[in-house]
Order: sequence, then C-alpha cells, then structure tokens
Amino acid sequence: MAGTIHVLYFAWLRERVGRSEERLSPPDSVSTVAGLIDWLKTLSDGHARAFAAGPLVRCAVNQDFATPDATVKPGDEVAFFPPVTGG
Amino acid sequence: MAGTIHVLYFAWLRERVGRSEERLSPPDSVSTVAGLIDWLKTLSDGHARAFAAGPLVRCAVNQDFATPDATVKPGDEVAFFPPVTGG
Amino acid sequence: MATVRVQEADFDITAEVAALGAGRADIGGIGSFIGTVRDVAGGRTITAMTLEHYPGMTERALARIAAEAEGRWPLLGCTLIHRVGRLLPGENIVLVLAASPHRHAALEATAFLIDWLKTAAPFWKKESFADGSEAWVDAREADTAATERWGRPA
Amino acid sequence: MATVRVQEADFDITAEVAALGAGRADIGGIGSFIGTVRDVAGGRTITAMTLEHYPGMTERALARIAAEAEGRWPLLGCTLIHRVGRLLPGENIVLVLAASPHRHAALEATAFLIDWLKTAAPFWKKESFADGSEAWVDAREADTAATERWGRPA
Repeated sequence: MAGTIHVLYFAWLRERVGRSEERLSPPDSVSTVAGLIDWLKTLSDGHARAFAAGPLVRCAVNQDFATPDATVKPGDEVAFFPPVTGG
Repeated sequence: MAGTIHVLYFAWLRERVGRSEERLSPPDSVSTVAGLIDWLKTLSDGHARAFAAGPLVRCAVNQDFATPDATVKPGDEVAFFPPVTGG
Repeated sequence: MATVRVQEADFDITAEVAALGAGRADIGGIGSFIGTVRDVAGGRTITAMTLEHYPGMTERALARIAAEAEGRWPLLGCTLIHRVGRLLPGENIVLVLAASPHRHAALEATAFLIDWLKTAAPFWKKESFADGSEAWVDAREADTAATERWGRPA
Repeated sequence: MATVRVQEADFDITAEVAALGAGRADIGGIGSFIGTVRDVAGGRTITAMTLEHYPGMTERALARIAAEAEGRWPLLGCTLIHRVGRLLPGENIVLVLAASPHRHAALEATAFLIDWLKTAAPFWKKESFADGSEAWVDAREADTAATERWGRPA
C-alpha cells in the first residue's frame, strides 16, 4: 500500500465520484496535485464531473491544505473537497 | 413624606456616612445636587468624610445618573455612590 | 425581549441559553460573556468579593443597556444576569448573552453589553484579603475608555 | 491547553465552561459563541442540516486554530466543539470558549476562533428542504473576508 496514493473525496465531490476513498497508482508522470487531478478526470465520468468544478475544488495533502502545484507521491493521503462551510 | 428628600448611600459612601438611607428636609435654598451635597456635609463628621472625596462621588436623582447642577426637590430619591465597578 | 436579573444565586448558562432560544429556530448564533471572580487583585490574594447594588436603579440601567444594544444590532434577544452578595474566587459574577441571525452582530453586541454594564450599571465590588482587610475596588480608566469606543447613546 | 472535539452528540455549555475553569481562579472572563441551525436558508424553510467532516484533518485544523489564538491573546484555555451528522433547526452546531484574565482578550479570541473555524476547518453542510430536496451550502465570500481581517498566521 505504500506505493499507492490514498485519495479521499468529501461533500459533493464524494457524491459525484460515487465513492469516499480509493487507493490509486497513477503513472510516474503525476507528481503534483494539478497533475493528479488531470489524471483522475480520465478514470470515470463521475471523476470528470467532480473535477469539472475546477476552481471550486480544494485539496489537502497529508491533511494540510495544498495548492495545485503541491507535490504528491506514493504513500500520500490526498483529499479533494469543496470550500469548507462549517461553523 | 412627600416633603422630604429620600437620600441613599452606597459602597464606601454608605460606610462613611454610617447609614444606607435617610429622609431629610433641607432648607429651601437647596435646589441642586451640588447644593444638597454642601448641606449634607454639615450634618455630621461622617457626612463630611463621605463627601470629602468630592470628584469621586457620583449621584443619581430618581434612579438616573445626575450631574451636580441637576435639580433636586422634595419627593425626590437622591443616591450618592462611588464610580461603579460591576461586571 | 431582554431578560434582566440581579440575584444572589448562581446562574446556569445552559438553562439561560435554552430560555433565550426557546421555541425559535431563527437564531444563527449566540454570543456570551461570563465574568468570574479572580483570586488575585493588584498582586494580592483575595479570599472573597462582595457585590453591592442599587435595587431598582440597577434593573432600570440593565434594561436600558439591553434596549440600546437591541437598537444597534439585529438581536433576537439578550440576557443580562448579575450576581450580588458574597462570592468566592472562581465563582460566576455576570452573564451576558446576545442572540442574532449573524455571528458578528451577536459577538459585537456581547462586547458592547459587558462594556456598558461595567460603567453604566450601579454595582460596587469590595475585595476581602487573606489578612482580613477589605477594600472597595476602584473604577478603572480602561473601563471608561472601553465604553467610550461605542460612542454615545442614540 | 485547548480542548478540541468533533462529535455527533450535543454539548452542554455549563459543563464545558466548568471543565475549562476547573481548579483555577485566575480566569476573569470567558467569551463564548454558540452556533445554531437556522430554519431558513436563502428564503427556503429547511428541515435539517447534515454536517460532514474530514476525520483526522479536522482535529488537526481545530488544534492549529486554537494554538494560533493562544499565541495572539493571553488565554488561559479555549474549547472548540463541533457537531457532525444530522441536526434539526434550533439545535447546536458549534461551541467556542476562550478564557482569559481580561474580557476583551476573551471576546476577541472568541470572534477569531469562530471566524477561522469557518474557513480553515474541513466541515461541509448540506441543507434538507421541506420538498425533500437537498443542497450543499456554498462557501460565503463574507466568511473569507471575516477571516482575512485577522491577518495571516504568524
């Protein structure tokens, strides 16, 4: 499992993707959040719909907020979600 | 009793005067808070000590904060106390 | 709409919040301030605090302060409870609650209410020290300044 | 020093205040904010609010927000409790407590904590309407602006 990326989805991203988490092994060319998103979009119509919201998608890498240029690597926990609305 | 002024004392003014309230009939020449204070000072050593604190003495006439030039007349409730320290 | 009380007994915050919100679901947020007795004053340990007030005028002053807040912010209710009598370190002195659809209104009104209460309501505190001595608490310039930042009443 | 919890159960404000002040008498004031479910959103009646969060990251984010407040104000402790799951109109969502020797520090820290929580902690709300439809709540520009008034983290 150390070789996979643990991807989590929350709120309407979860609903659009149709699952709350998955363990994936993207190609070696995927090394950033933006690269991961581009690759995830190709996995299913649900993934494509989820990430079509583009600028509304937020990301956390290993439970810290991350920008599109942040590095991702095997073993990381990468979460995608809409802007937060708690409180 | 309508002809008297009901005078109340709180906190250290009460302690210095030695009583919490009294009903008094000052001479007709007393028509303001400042005039009442001048007259009260003559009543006893305790009164004189209480009002010696001058600028630290606050007043309310009929339960509203009042300034030294405020009118006082028979039937009024006039209270003297230090600056408030609640909360 | 305001609840104003002066009492010797302690208050229960959960119960007061429930009373403020009873039967309604249009409140988005409730701001609150609880003042408690500190065990130190001016570097000296205090053993008790005794609160005196001016019955009658106090309730009028608190109702006026509450009405002023309700005129300045869109409040759905507020609560002012102040204890009197002898209180020990750690005990509650005062409770302020302000409910509003909006959180900033609730919190600003809470700050306003406690600032005003400290300078416009007739309460006086006396501190008792470990050596048996007692002293009335002096009013603080900082409290007057805190009230003045809110401007004069309308 | 901070207490941070995410839970389905309701919280008891009196108990949380007591826990915050347990065994100490150096607290002068406790500021508090309680967020509750409103029955109307965008002019439509809501029948329930469902809160989802990111377990693990949520607790980290709340602890970081609390630490940031403790670095900015002289706090003697703070409490952040956020409910998740299905909540009905009028029910509690979130509790913020901040204790300090000084009332303005307590109230400012309370405002800071709720503002930051709204933009930096991973919670999402879904509203359920009377006609059976549901909708995720959109983030509000006003919430981002509210957080930005506090400046960037140190």
